Parts: sequence; C-alpha cells; structure tokens
Amino acid sequence: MIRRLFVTLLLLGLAGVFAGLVVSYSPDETLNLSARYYAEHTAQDIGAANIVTAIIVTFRGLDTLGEVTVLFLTAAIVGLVLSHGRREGGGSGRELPPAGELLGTGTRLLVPLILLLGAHVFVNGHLTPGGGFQGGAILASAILLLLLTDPLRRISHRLITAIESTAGLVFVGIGVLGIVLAGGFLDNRILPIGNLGELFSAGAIPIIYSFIGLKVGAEFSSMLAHLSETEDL
Amino acid sequence: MAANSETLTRTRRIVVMFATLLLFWFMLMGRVTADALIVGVIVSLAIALLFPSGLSFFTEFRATPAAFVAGVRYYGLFFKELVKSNLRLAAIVLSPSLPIKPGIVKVRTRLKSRMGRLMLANSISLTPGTLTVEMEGEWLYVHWVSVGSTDVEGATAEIVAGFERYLEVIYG
Amino acid sequence: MAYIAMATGFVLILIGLYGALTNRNILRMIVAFTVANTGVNLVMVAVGYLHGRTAPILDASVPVAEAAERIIDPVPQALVLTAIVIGVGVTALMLAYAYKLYESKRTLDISAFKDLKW
Amino acid sequence: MVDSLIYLAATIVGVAFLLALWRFMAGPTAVDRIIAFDSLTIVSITGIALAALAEGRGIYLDVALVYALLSFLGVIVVARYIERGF
Amino acid sequence: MFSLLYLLGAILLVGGAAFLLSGGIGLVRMPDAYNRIQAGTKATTLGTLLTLAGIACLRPDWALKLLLIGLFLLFTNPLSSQVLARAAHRIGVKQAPQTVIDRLEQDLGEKP
Amino acid sequence: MILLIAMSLLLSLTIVAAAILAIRGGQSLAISILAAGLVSLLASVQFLLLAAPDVAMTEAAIGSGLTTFLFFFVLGRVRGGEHD
Repeated sequence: MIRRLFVTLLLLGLAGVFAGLVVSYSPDETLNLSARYYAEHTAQDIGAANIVTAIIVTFRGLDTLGEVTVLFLTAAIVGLVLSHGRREGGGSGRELPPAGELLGTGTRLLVPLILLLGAHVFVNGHLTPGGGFQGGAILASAILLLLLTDPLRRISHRLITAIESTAGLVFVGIGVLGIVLAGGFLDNRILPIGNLGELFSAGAIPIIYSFIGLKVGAEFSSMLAHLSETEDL
Repeated sequence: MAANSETLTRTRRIVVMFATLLLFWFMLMGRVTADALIVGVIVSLAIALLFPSGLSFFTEFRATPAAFVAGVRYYGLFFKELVKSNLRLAAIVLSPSLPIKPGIVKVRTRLKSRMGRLMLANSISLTPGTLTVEMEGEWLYVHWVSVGSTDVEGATAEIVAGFERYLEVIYG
Repeated sequence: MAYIAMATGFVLILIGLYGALTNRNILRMIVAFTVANTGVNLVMVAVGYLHGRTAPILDASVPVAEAAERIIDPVPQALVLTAIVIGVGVTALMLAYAYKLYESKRTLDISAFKDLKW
Repeated sequence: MVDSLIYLAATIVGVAFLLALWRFMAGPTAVDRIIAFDSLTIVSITGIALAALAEGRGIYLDVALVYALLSFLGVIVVARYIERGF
Repeated sequence: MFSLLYLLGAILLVGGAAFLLSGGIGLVRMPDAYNRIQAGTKATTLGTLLTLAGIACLRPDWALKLLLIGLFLLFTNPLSSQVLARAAHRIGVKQAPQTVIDRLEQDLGEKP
Repeated sequence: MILLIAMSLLLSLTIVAAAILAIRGGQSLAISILAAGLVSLLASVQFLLLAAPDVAMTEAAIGSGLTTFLFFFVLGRVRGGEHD
C-alpha cells in the first residue's frame, strides 16, 4: 500500500515535469545549424537523396559501427545465456500440432517475396525510406516465418555466423579503405558520387548499407534461432 | 532417368523462381534500367539459389494458351464474386435482425497441385461469407455465414465449382 | 501535431513506468518497458518535427535547392532509428534472462528473487 | 467537391477504425482481440495511403508496402501460440 | 482540376471506405469469432483494395506501387485469417447458437 | 493538414487506450503482449505522420513480427509462470 502511494506520488511528480516541458515547448521555425548543414551539403558532398541515410552511414558512421557492435554483443550474449537449455538434435519429445498444408504452401510462396523486399529496402537505402537496419529486420522476419511454420526446423548456425562475420569484416574494410583512398574512416567517396537519384550513386553508401543489412539480419536470425532451440520448462 | 528428370524439374523451378523474382524486382523499382537489372539479377539469383523449395505463381503453371485464357477468366470471376459477396455481407451486417445461418460444411476438391490448392483456398477465404478452416487431403472444411446446403455435393457445387473449373486448367 | 505526439509520448512513458513499478511479474515488467520505450521514441521524433514541412528525402517533390526550407530535422530520426533496433536487442536480452530466472526458481514473481538484495 | 469526397472517405475510415478499436478493447475472447488487431492493421494501410495522398509524397507508400507484407506475421504468431504450435 | 479520372478516384475512395465501415460494423455486431473473421478481416480487404484503386486514379504515377501493395494484401490476408480460424477451432472457441452444422467437429469426433 | 491532425489525434487516442490495456493487471499476459504490439504498430503510423518514414519503416518491420514473436516464444516456454 505504501508502495502504491509512493509510486503514484513519483508518477505525479514526473507528470508535472512532463506537462511543464510540453507547455513550455516552442517548436523551431527554421532548422538548427547542424541540420541546416546536413540539408544543404548532403546532395553535393554525399550524393544520397535520403538525408537520414547519409547521416547514419557517413556523417555519424562511427556511431553506426558502434551500434552494430552493440547488436552483435546482444546476439552473442543471448546465445551464451541460452546455450545451456539447448535441445539435442531435432528430436524433442514434444508433440507439436502440424502447421497445416495451407500455411506450409503459403510460407514457401511468401518467404522469397519477403527476402526480395528486404533486399530492395537495403539496396535502395540512399534513395527511398529504409536501409540496412530495416532491411535486416525484414530478412529476419522471413526466417521467423520459416520458424513459425516448422518450429523444429534448424537454421544453420554456421551459415549465419559466416554471413555475419563476413559482412562485419567488409564493413570495417570499406571504412579503412576510406582512410586510404579518401578523406577518412567510412568516407563514401572511394567510389564516384554519381547522379542524385540513380541506383549506383552516393559512392559506397549502397554497398556499406547492404552489408549492414546482411549483418543485422544475421544477428536477429541468430537470436531467433538460439531462442527456438531452447527447451520447454 | 528418374534422377535426371528430378534435376530437370529442380532447375526448372529455380529458373521460374528467378524470373518471378526479377519481375517483382522491376515492379518494386518502378523502372527498367541497366543498373536496376544488374542488382536485380544478383539479388534474385541469390534468393532463388538459397531457397530452392520456394514456390511462385508460375511454378506449376501449364504454359498453354488455354491456361492463359482460363487465368484471365478466373480473375474476372474472382473479382466479380468478391464484390458480390461483399455486398451480400454488407446487407447482412446492416439489416437489424442479423439474418445469419452459420455453419462449417465439408467440400471436396479435385485439385492436386500445391499452388492450385493454395489459390483455391485463398479464393474461398477472400470472398466474405466463406472461410477455409481446415484442408485435409481432398476435403476442405469451410465456414459459411449463410449455409445453403449441408451435404457435400451441394456445398461443393455452390462454393468450389466455379473457381475449380478454371484453376484445374491453369495448374492441374 | 508535434504537441499531440509529444503529449502521447509522455503519457506512454508514464503508463510504462507505472506498469513496470506496480507489476510483480517479470514478463509484465518487460512489456511495460517496451511501452515506455515506444513513448521515448515518439517524444524524440516529435522534437524534430517542424510545422508544415516534409520528410528529409530529396526527390521530385523536394528539389535540392529548396531542401533547407522544406525538410524537417533529420538528426533525431537517425537517432531514433538506431534506438529502435537496439531496443529490440535489449528486449531479447531481457527475455533471455527472464527465461533463465524461470529455469532457476520456477517462478516469474520478482519478489522471489532476493539473493542479491541487501 | 472532390476534396470533400476525400474528406468524407477519411471520416468513414476513421469510424471503421474506432469500431475495430472497440472490439479490441471489449472483445470477450483472445481470438476476438486478434481479429480486431488484424482489422486495425489493414485499416492502417488505408490510413497510410491517405496520409501519402495528403502530403503528396509517394515515398510514404514504401512503409505501406512493408506493412502489407509483414503485419500478418503478428497474427500468425499469436494464432500459433494459442494452438500451442511452438 | 476536375477530370473524370479524378471523380472516379474519389468515388472509389468513398466506396472502399464504405466497405471498411461495413467490416467494422460486422466486427461489432457478429455473434461469434468465426463470423467476426468473415466480416472483420475480409470486408476490410476489399475496402482497402478499393481505396488503393481510388488513390491510384487520383495519382496515376503511384499506380505500380499501389498495385504491389494490393497484391501483397491478397497473398497475406487469407493466410492469416485461415490460420486464425483454424487455431480458434482447435482450441474450441464457442460458436453462435444459430450455428446449423459443424462437419469439422463431427469428423474430428469420429476419428480416434 | 486538418486531415493529418485528425488522424494524429485518433491514433494518439488508440495508442493510449492500447497502452493502458497492455499494462493493466488481471487479464491474461497474452492480451498484454498483443496490446503492446498494437502500440508499436500504431506508433509507426504516428511516426509517418510526423514525417519520419525511415523510423516508421523500422518500427513496422520490427514491431509487428519480431518483438511479438520474442515475447510469445518466451511465454510459451514458461508455461505456468505467467500467473505469478
């Protein structure tokens, strides 16, 4: 009871603070300095139509590298934490209700389409909304659909690890190439900038983002695969 | 000989898959240019090879002129049924007494190919008023908002026959 | 519109905090955490919104020359985009720990885990 | 006149959205709530398309594309859970 | 800007919205879960298709992308409603008292 | 503009209602998770109205399938634990 009261008081205080923030918030009329810089210089310097992508991959590319590393660490820790309760082989004793013919056929029809959409999203990351993170999540959704149809299906960990580490190495390698050939780490001007709005433009951004997409997709897939191999408690 | 034809169908499936994916790729890109073609070929080939058990519309398609004609007429029938049954359902929903007579009936299908059966079940499910609940072998269990006839033959004639006539020509 | 979204985000944060502080089931606490997470993202995107402007993607309807006058602030979007992805990773991690906790004590009640409390 | 027709359509869509929301909040069984969830996501696709029309930005439709292809996953996850499918 | 295509698009939009509304009303009024699936998730499919067609009439340059959205909806929607109906039947969700027949239940009962 | 503001208001209402359903005790945990999934799906539409299609796409791709699946998977593994 005391606890409830305490929580309510705390939340009321926070609500007061938030209400003050909302009331006193006055939206800007124009862009602030850094945003104005990005808006004016992205098209010439980077060549990407999607400014958010330009920020993520080049202006703040180092942050993205850190983020992909964090994601890799979470995937690895999930695998480590769950490594005990692993089911041996495919032969679990549980009786699962079969997925039914329609879901099986539908999965076989839809998984290639979902994979294609994921690839489209990260290849076009510099032109349309989307990019490596979204595309990776969509790729992992295809793996998720496979697991839903057949929960006992085993996704090859070796393949996932291979894709993941190759993509990570290529990502860092392109970054180092940027130091050698252009202005600095993860500089995208190692390839010609090209014309705004074409598929092969924006220097190395499509390549970097494709590999980020593969890496993120592999990391999510490895999380899903590790979870699906746990035992019932 | 059997193994040879096995690899032949496998190759055929992969080629059909690749072509379908490339078609979808160009629809997604919205333009047919050289750069889109290069990336599209790479991506489609990778997916088709990585996922050889995938199906597409055209995997079991019989490439005969009759099949094309049947395909066009099938879609015509499908959209006609879709609008008609939606109007019927809207009338049911809007009438104050809610005149429904629901039930799950059993119908029979002659289709054998996977895509044909999927398309049949999807067509039944998409037209409101009927909904495929379960599919076992040649039997389909269909939930029906206003049951017309409860025996297998009558229900088959009312629900399945129209779609099946064309799908049989298309997919077999 | 920024005000609406911002207020929604703050309300979501409050609701999520309330849920996390009053529920005793670990899974319910994680659900409340994700709700609060969404609220934080909503507030951050709302801060970047400028009235009457459009998305920071240049195409035929937003030519390069007018970009600085037509688009909204892209920096919060870039932040939130990665925050969402990291959020999923953190949720997966918490769920894996919840699974391990259930394995050790056969319960998800938070008051059963007092080993490190002092 | 045409613009008012568009506004009329948007209003009707909003009412449908509210009805589905009512079913989601009230639904007696879990299955009812899942149905309402499905309907809400489908109506949201219309909402996204209308927003794209109002803003005049075709690129917003990419989000609707992802929605159309992925929102059914949530429903299948819950359906497989309630029949103890994984 | 008042052309025939524009008017057709607006009319299609209103028609689609009307179907969405009928789906919503059905979702509220139908007596049991199966009938709600019928009204709720499939009347809304046609409604969404019609609104997408209407928007394609208003903005013909978006037609390809709208067509793709409609196609994906046509693939995914029956699948999810079918899986849901099957799960509902398997866990034994009650049917409305007006139900006249349930052949699936009978056949499941006959088998061991 | 009015259209967008009205949509935004409607979405906000729905999001808050679903969030309250998500954290309310006393009903099954599955409903809570479903409601949390609805919160994130509708938040993605709200992001789109705030002119952030990138963020909207991320939330739609992740919120619909992945998060819901993670929750339900662990919930399915810990049968019996959901009532504590």
